[in-house]
Amino acid sequence: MKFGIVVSEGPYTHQASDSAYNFVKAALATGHEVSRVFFYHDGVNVGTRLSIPPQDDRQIQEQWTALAKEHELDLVICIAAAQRRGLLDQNEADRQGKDANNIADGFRISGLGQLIEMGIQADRTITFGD
Amino acid sequence: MKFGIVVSEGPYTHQASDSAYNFVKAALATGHEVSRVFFYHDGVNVGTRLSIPPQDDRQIQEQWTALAKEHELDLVICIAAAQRRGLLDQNEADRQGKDANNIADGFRISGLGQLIEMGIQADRTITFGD
Amino acid sequence: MSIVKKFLYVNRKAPYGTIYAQEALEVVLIGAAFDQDVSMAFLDDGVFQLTKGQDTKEAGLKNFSPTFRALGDYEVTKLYVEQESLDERGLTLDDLQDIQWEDEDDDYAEKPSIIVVSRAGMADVMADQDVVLSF
Amino acid sequence: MSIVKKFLYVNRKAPYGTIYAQEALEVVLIGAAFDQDVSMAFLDDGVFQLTKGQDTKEAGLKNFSPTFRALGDYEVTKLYVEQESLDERGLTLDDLQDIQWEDEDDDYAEKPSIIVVSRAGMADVMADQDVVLSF
Amino acid sequence: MATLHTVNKSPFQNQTLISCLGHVKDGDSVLLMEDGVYGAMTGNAMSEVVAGMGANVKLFVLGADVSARGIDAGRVAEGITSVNYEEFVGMAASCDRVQNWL
Amino acid sequence: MATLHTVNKSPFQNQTLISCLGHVKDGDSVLLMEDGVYGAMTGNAMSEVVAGMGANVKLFVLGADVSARGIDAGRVAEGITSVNYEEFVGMAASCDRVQNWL
Repeated sequence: MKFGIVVSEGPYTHQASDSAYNFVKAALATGHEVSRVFFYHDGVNVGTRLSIPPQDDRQIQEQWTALAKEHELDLVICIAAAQRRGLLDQNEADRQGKDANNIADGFRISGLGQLIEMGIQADRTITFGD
Repeated sequence: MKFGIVVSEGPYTHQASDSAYNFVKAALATGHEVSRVFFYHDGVNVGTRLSIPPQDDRQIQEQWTALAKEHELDLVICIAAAQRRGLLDQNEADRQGKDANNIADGFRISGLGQLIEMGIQADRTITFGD
Repeated sequence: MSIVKKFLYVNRKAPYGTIYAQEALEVVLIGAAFDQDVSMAFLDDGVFQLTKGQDTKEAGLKNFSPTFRALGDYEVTKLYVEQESLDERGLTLDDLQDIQWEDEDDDYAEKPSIIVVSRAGMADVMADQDVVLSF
Repeated sequence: MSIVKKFLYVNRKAPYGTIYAQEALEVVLIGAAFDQDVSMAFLDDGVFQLTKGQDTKEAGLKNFSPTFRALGDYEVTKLYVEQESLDERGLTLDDLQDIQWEDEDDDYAEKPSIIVVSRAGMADVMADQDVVLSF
Repeated sequence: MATLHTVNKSPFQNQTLISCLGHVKDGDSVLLMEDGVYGAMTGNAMSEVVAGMGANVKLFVLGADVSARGIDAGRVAEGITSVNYEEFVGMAASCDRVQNWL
Repeated sequence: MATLHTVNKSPFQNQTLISCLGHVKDGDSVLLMEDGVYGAMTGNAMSEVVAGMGANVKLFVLGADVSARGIDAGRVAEGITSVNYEEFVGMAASCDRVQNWL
């Protein structure tokens, strides 16, 4: 079965991204497919490579990046939500005249259409938020 | 009278930073002093210069930067909260081996001690959060 | 894509205190291009999103409430509002914006988009969907 | 600085679902260096922060609950817990961690840090502060 | 030794206003702001609770947040005073402490 | 045509669980997760409400979130089944839709 996942809250502040990560790992472990993980609202902040969590805590962005690499997950950050919150890739930085980008490996920025497309193509859509 | 202000939530997602901004403006307009604005929890995200809000919306980071310039406000971003969430200045980026920083003009990064110090020195401490 | 699914956007939160209502609308507008069978649900504090007369100038916020009246142009015409949620908050239909859509198949007659349903009716609407997105 | 103010850290939220409890503790630990008159208040869902036996391994979260037992070493020794909040949640003192501090002035006797107060007593504690920080 | 309390959550969704009103002292002030302003409305399931529990305190509501949410001034309950941000500042200055119920 | 509902808020702080239980249909499942797991505890002010409103649905609780919060397994109300993440996935797969009450 194909799952589409929405993450609506930022890392550490809410448990949403942890719960989503646990769900995705369990889905993959039980033979399901995860067609996309869509990061919306503050969820876009999961995809910053500039975070430096305490060493004795889980490394949320790195966990997602590693899981994406291992399973070829499509981690999509909503462009509109990301612009509001300051999450950019190099393309966006160039286009908007910003002097830096902060997106992490394994994430890509795209439009809200990718959320709707995910809802259409996935057998189940599940949101982790606040 | 000297006010100390805490902002505990990120821009746009919660109204906290807008309310704090309105309060600080009103305090300054009525002859009070604002000894410091301390950004904690997701509040640290107010201080990113990489955000690109829609043009027809308020520009929250720019509003704070302008107000700080005009009134020499001390806008302090908590270093521990900022590390977790990926908000860095160049010093921190160098120290942590990160290849970019994203702090906006008018903000500085410092320790939690600045919050306690503010509480001691201000006549009133007020928190805007969720 | 020729699949047509039933999408429900669930709105249970008040506007302005948090961004969920505003960013939900952004999803609905983009989603309209996909020709799906779209409904919106307003219950609990979500009914406050539809109040008329919102004026955000003094608060310094962006007033997104006019967008609700544009939904008809995007063929989003089914806005289910829960009667019990209105009652608990002391609101009536008169307190909400007048949101309409033009029915092409009926000589462009203007028809109301807001459909007031009971709590049981809202549960029926929810149970009839393929995809439920909550904000 | 020789000013000594009464600081109260108010905890009304459950742990783990959100970060407020954990980041509140970080403030308390840093604040301890400033030699102020520090108290902590636990009411509403904040009383859940103090439960014993928290095991976050399967959820993949950081277990910060042992920090509460270290507070005594930082001379944070007044943890006010509201009786009514415990009652409403079906909790008793036995469900909470045993948090103690060593009283230097009493031959290092171990004394309990948790002080259970009524709702009215909590209101008295709150009204007796110079600075109230809420998490 | 009065306290200014602020509440920013809708009482229809969240217990914060109830908790605040359960801890206020005679002579304190409570300011409803952000989504908390819904607690100032008359004619609903919460109105009597607020009026009863808030009987010994002064209740205020932030006008900017009332307007933003499209609440007609006539719907704000009797006895609740609407203030602007400058008056909010003044209240914070004239009390002894501010407690923000988050 | 059953729905899996999830609730992630404490019922002592927030109305979400009550709202969810007011909208479930016979045969639906409700999974309490994150801070929502407090709604599964027995012997408190919410227990009877949850038992009454949830009588026609199957109630589940995410074990990982119960352990994290130090709730003894014996405190989870009778009739509420503890599941792990793999079982959560299985429930999501076998229902017709998932509705997350946020």
